[in-house]
Amino acid sequence: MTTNYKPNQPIWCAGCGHFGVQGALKYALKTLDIQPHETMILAGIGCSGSIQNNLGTYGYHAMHGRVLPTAIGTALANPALTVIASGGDGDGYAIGVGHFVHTLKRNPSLVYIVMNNGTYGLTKGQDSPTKDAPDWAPGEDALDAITLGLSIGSSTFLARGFAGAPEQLNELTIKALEHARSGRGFAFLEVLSPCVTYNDTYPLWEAMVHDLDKDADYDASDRTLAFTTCMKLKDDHRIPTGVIYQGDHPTLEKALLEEGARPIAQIDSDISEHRPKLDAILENCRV
Amino acid sequence: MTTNYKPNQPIWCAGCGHFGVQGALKYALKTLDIQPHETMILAGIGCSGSIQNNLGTYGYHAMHGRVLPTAIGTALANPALTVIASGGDGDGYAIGVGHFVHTLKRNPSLVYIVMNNGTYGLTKGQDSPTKDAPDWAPGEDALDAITLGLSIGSSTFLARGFAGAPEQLNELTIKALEHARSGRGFAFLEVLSPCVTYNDTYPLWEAMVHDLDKDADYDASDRTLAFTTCMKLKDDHRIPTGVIYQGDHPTLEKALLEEGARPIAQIDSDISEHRPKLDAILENCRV
Amino acid sequence: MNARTQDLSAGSGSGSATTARDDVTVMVAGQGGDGSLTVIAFLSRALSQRGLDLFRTSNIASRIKGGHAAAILRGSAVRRGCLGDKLDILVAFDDEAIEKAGPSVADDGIVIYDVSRGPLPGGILPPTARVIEVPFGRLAVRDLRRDLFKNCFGFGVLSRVMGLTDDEALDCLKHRFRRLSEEDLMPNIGALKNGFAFADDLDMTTDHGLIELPRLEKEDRIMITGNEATAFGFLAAGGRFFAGYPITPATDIMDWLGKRFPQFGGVAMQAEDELAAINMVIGASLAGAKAMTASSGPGIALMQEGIGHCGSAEIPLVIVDCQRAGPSTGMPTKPEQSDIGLMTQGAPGDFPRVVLCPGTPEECFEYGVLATNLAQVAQCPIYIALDGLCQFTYTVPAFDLDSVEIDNGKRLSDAEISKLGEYRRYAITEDGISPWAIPGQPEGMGLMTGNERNEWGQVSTDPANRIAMVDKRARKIDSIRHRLPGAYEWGDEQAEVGVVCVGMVGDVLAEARERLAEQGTILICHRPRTLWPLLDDTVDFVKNCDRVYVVELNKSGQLAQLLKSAGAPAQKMQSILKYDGVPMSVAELVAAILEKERAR
Amino acid sequence: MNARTQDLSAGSGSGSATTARDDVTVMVAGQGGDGSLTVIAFLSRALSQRGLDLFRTSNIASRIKGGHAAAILRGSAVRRGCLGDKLDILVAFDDEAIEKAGPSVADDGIVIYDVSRGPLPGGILPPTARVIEVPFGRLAVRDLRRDLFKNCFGFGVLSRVMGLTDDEALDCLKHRFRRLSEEDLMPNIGALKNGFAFADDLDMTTDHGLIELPRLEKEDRIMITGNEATAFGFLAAGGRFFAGYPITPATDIMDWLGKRFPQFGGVAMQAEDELAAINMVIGASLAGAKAMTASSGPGIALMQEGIGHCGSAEIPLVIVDCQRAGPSTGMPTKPEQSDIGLMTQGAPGDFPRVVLCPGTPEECFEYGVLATNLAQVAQCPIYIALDGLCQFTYTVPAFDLDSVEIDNGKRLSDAEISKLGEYRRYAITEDGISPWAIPGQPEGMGLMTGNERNEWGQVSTDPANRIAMVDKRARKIDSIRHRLPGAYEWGDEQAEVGVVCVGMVGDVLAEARERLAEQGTILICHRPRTLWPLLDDTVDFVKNCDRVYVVELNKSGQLAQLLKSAGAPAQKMQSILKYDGVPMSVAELVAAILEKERAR
Ligand SMILES: Cc1ncc(C[n+]2csc(CCOP(=O)(O)OP(=O)(O)O)c2C)c(N)n1
Ligand SMILES: Cc1ncc(C[n+]2csc(CCOP(=O)(O)OP(=O)(O)O)c2C)c(N)n1
Ligand code: SF4
Ligand code: SF4
Ligand SMILES: [Mg+2]
Ligand SMILES: [Mg+2]
Repeated sequence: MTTNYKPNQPIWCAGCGHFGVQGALKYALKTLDIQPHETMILAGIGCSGSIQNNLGTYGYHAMHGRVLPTAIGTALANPALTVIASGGDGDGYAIGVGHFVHTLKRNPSLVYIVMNNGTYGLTKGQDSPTKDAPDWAPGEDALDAITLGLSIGSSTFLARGFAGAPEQLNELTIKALEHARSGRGFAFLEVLSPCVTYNDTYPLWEAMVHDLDKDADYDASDRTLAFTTCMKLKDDHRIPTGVIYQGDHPTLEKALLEEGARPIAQIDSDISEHRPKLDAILENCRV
Repeated sequence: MTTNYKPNQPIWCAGCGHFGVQGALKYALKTLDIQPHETMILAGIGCSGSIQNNLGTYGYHAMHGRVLPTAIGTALANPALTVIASGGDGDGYAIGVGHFVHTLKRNPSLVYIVMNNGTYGLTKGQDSPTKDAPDWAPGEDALDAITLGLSIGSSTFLARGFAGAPEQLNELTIKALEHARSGRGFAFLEVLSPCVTYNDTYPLWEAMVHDLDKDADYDASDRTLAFTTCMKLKDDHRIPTGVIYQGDHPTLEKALLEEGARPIAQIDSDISEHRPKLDAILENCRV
Repeated sequence: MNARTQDLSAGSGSGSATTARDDVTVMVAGQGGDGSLTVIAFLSRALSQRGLDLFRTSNIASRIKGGHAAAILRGSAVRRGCLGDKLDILVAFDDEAIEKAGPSVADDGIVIYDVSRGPLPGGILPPTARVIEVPFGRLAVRDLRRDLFKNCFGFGVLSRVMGLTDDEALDCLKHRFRRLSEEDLMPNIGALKNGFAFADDLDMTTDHGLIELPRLEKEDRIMITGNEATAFGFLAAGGRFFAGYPITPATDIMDWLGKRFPQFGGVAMQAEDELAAINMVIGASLAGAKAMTASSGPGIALMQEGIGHCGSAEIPLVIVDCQRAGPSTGMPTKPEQSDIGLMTQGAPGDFPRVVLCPGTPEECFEYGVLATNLAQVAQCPIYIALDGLCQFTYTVPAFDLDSVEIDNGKRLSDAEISKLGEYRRYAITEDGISPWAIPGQPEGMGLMTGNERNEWGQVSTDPANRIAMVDKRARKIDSIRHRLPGAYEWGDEQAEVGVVCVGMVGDVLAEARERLAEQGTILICHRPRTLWPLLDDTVDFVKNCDRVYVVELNKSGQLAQLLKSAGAPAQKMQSILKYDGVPMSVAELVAAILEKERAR
Repeated sequence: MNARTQDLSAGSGSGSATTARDDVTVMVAGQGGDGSLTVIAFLSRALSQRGLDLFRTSNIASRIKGGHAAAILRGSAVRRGCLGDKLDILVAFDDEAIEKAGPSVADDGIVIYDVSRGPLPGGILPPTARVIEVPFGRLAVRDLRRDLFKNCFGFGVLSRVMGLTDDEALDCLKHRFRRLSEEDLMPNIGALKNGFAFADDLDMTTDHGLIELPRLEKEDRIMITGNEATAFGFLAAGGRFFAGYPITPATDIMDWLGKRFPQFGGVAMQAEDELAAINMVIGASLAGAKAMTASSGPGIALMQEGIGHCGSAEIPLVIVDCQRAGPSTGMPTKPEQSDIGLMTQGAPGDFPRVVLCPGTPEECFEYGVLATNLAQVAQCPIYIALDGLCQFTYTVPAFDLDSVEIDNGKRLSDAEISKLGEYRRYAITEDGISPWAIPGQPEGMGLMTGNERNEWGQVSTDPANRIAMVDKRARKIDSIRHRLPGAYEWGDEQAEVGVVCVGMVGDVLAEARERLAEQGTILICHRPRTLWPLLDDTVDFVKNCDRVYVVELNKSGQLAQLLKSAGAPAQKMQSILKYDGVPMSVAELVAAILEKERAR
């Protein structure tokens, strides 16, 4: 029996929302019985970007803002893995937002959890793109990643949870994992995860969240309804939570990988099977 | 009388949609009587990224994908200028899409014209993000920059034209310029501008465009309606054109610049007026 | 009172007698909220008022909040830009502080320990150190209802230990809290006085402290970090646009400018990433504003395309690199000098650039001004290379604002343009610099591009034009070479042994040289202040010495490589390297040089 | 027929007599659609069948479509990796071709000019050149209804000029059009035959061409570009993941792999930008796939953060830099060697990296394999530095696939992991290389990060750990040093004069050396094939020569700087630089060396 690293103790401030995200992830991995060695957690850089150290799985600390392309590379190299990308709102919506758009567009079957706290926790509290009327340009509206997700035609799973609502968050994390693991595509879960030190939004968000899962009239498979609902709630100063949209669209790995093929991550040292193909390439170069 | 560079002859293939964009821009600048020396055209890199050489204005060739932050810098440094950013769909929606999101969010008063041809013309025809079912991942949906724009709460002007409909394009270009020049914010104009060499979509787009400006029931000030309409048209394999959304939101320059102040681009060599303020800063450092 | 002084009148010889000191290093350490930084701030005021020169640094652990925080202050009669080898005084708010800092306490050091959270850990402090145990926390809560006041309480004890008068101590509080209301100030003063009383009980009266500090003539001084001084220089030179993205340890610059720009009409933007930041700066600069960005390793890497582009498109640009321990995210809070290769060689292709490398806050200010001017003059990227000095706080003579001269280079006025007859943005000139109009100026229309282009700015691949343009751009560096700061050189001109270093190592070397001289090892020291182009004085220095030690804070000897690539003879040079994230100490440097000398 | 041959039986001496040639440079030039590249492809087949070695390059102007396109082919009995000094034959489809290429025609050159679009421009060609005027276009339209067929027509004339048999010429068409139907092939053959007939009229029969080429033994050869050969090496070594973003001249690699990967199960991704590309590659690589990216200047600049990160996080990575003329966008279609500083010094901090620098397609293939292996073995970034050679086409001996050995380094099997007892991703080992498990392997869980970390991958700023980790990573380079390709050296070992160059300059130098030897200037030549770490053989080479010329395609002498920084004595070296975007010619290099020698 080979032993591995001892999962770290979280380094977060007491009360940080990120604890909630970690709790939900732990719960979901356990509930779905996903083995640590089959799980790859990738995280960006930020306070949020240390979650990958705490769960005993494979963990990778990506460059700031680049967790999604990295996760795509990993998922394509080994589609048997449960790939979970994670990070902060600075990481995902500021420096990383271009990759976010393109990942929604590509629809690879992996999970992406953004811990949204409206601030750059690790660098000591600068305003992030989800901060309304930020210091540096008081006119700016907060970025709403869910409506952004709705605007991308290939998006298939858009959900929002709240660190202050752990049961719902557990459920949403499970649903996100199921979506990705069943090969339906990119499961995006934003968690309202307050930074108690630099932007304590617990009471504010507590009052604003509106759980769409509890709304019987709501149909999460209707993209237009989803958009309209988000806009209406925004006007009412409410924040929608729950599974806001779920649908189907071809996935990246279906387009690029042959079903059932050996993952390219598992190097075959025996190249003899490829030799005839290499010979043919060489032949084609002869003059 | 000092003479300046002789505007270049376009280097585009005969029939390229970009001629249409240039024609409309020339027309609009003339119609609105905007002087060449007050006009700064910035362009990305691509076939599209040579338009700035052809109109006799100030012109700048930005790095690939970076035309928007550059244009923001220019606009803040000198709000008296008419700042026109432009570029291709590769430039704006692939490498540059993160800046696009944040520029929509910031709402600076400048114009952005994207020449969308579904391909990377200059690098010889690779599929771009607006190509449906691209070679490299046949499952992917084309990016729709207008719906993306609708999802950003601070967006104020979203329009689409077609190089094959020059009159409409003239009008839209004028409207975009007016929006930005009147200080209402970021005027985004996407032009369907076919690449006759690598992706000749003239007939396809000719058949698909649907001019919302001609639709009396359509209300471009209603963001939700705009989104719903775009989705419906998409389902019908139509592409909406016209002013798809126009609204109001605080602008970046209002947040950051003092109204009527001397532009920081105009360096004041006489620093004596600042001396007392500098002295005060020094004083504050004394121990 | 359950305090206990251990060895207070025993210890290393002199008993409780007062020791005269003109150089003292004090650390205050505890959890994040304990107020260590505040105590050090009080002390800074006191020592500065005594006319001592100060050097201050803080050590904030990676834990996000709480976690261990320490601040260290050195006060000395002679100006020192680094810490002493050992801690003369340690104020420890908890056992962790003892565990971490205990080994650094001097044999004759004094430790003031807050026993409120637990007993003093044994076996860590040097046995000869004096320990004063005080339950600051408990007493602050008991007497003043809030743990918070323990910093004032602690400072009361500390000021007595250091032989400060009560008035001096009080002045520190009042200065620090000058914006507090009388009401809010009172409990703090109460805590201070409780500290005095506690010290009285230990028989540490004002004229009977453990340490006696001198009173020196005080010149007009300020206290400032390298980051602040650099930003100040930029502002003074007319800098009006900054765009950046948060990153340790560069964020201070954005903050500093963000606070001060509004009254100057300037704009500090927090961009969505470093790519946006550099391009916003480019956009502002090509429109005519004096513009700067600042970042650290990962961010500077992302800016490389933009920096090379400015070199090509001839756009003025100031970039501050607050170097930290790499590679990659590395150790973000630890200093290093390991972006020398990146700054001097990064970005594709050949283009003119300058890398200035200050070693003191005065130089930071001066080069902040110079870089802003040079960028305008040479229309190319100018780096300012900072290291740990960006976060260290120093007392230095107040900057001379009268000495600031502004140079706008070949910026054309409207009148000048209309007299030109013909305006070409990239006109080929003897000095390589093209007169320049900004957008908005009538008759100044031109094209700017990072592609190779003709004089009008029109893209061209013509070979002859290419050669002319590359040569033109290269000539710019020759045209400004005489304005680039030469090395700072000191020590004995007759010395066989030369030492070269840059940035924050300079002050360490200064002190090491003195100590080595006392021991009979004579050095001549050389600190280049322009890294690119490396100036002849540095190459000549190496040539003229018998042997040269190149001291730097990185693994691969990047500075030594730079010297060699400029032609300094390799066989004369040996590297002394440190790359553990901890600034080099004087003792370490002395030992390293002696070891090399002995090994000959 | 309104054709006219001018000077056909006059000109430089030998009249219409057949000249024997074992080295010939032919250019075909015209507008984009004229088929110049096709004619050159026909000719490539013919000359290759004759056993000549080939070198081919094309010149596509910046105009987007149409615009001027030229292809040049050199065939020679001795292998040459560059063009001849002058054009022996020019086939010109329009006057622009004459204007552009005319000055390069040899004094005894032959020009075949299509008069269909206008008369031959005067005063450009050397007066002694022979001109054959043929209205290809007009005749093709008249006889075959399509202008398109003029390339076959032209080739008919050209093959007679070059003394090829009709069967040889026919074989070229058939080989090139082997995938065409008989029906589609016919008109092409018709056009060819019309060309023959036209030549007959000019009395150029098969055994009476103007040039006579040898028939040589033909070894097993392929025709390939540097880009293709590099991609092929990567594929053969088990490379299975590529992500990139279009950029000239690197896009070929993505295309080549994109076409061939599917049958190997590999994935070639077109990313949204270079940041995504490098991070996709990183993601695939850390998951276990052998992965590569390729780009050019601006893209390589954007990848710097990722490259440094791999150096820190110990992730295998192969990066191909297809260097082009910088700085910035520069001249995208023109070759240069000006990213040497960037590759060897770019990215913040110190980390292990390797820069391989091939000079031939065989080396491209070999280093494609080697880089893939070394990346696995050393778990760090490995660059392959290409220059113009990436787009040149060469005949070379067919690659020896049997020689390809795959090295997976310290990748652990499941069984090995379970025997470990304890798995630490960054275990400190003597050779600096940690055995490695990939995600998915039971009991192999570990943490990977670009922050400094302990052996388990847990973030740490402990100074002792830091030193151990930096040293560990640095040791990797020592562990693989013996596997890095040494320089390729040739010439006279007794020579006083040494010449150093890299990449595409190698073949130019080879030929220049021969010519100089004939004139009595004896050289020893040295082409380093590992730029980082620069190996001792190169430093020793400089030391052992009396004087050394460092020849490179950039302005600032980046290679010379690299040599100096590695310890090569500066005073022995002089630079010969070219940076106009045009490859150096043999004549230029000969002249430059002679000039330096004379100036002594
Ligand atoms: C390229 C780069 N730029 C900047 C940084 C500095 N940095 C570290 S974390 C961070 C942002 C953290 O904010 P967020 O992603 O919201 O995470 P949080 O700490 O709030 O959980 C930044 C800007 C970096 N590491 N790399
Ligand atoms: C950083 C960087 N990457 C890649 C390139 C190469 N490049 C030049 S133009 C271009 C894309 C052009 O496509 P688009 O923006 O759609 O413009 P179009 O030519 O279609 O008008 C690319 C990828 C570059 N110049 N810089
Ligand atoms: S600083 Fe904020 S985000 Fe970071 S750990 Fe503390 S509470 Fe959480
Ligand atoms: S290649 Fe396409 S985009 Fe470029 S100029 Fe030609 S038609 Fe236009
Ligand atoms: Mg955050
Ligand atoms: Mg395009």
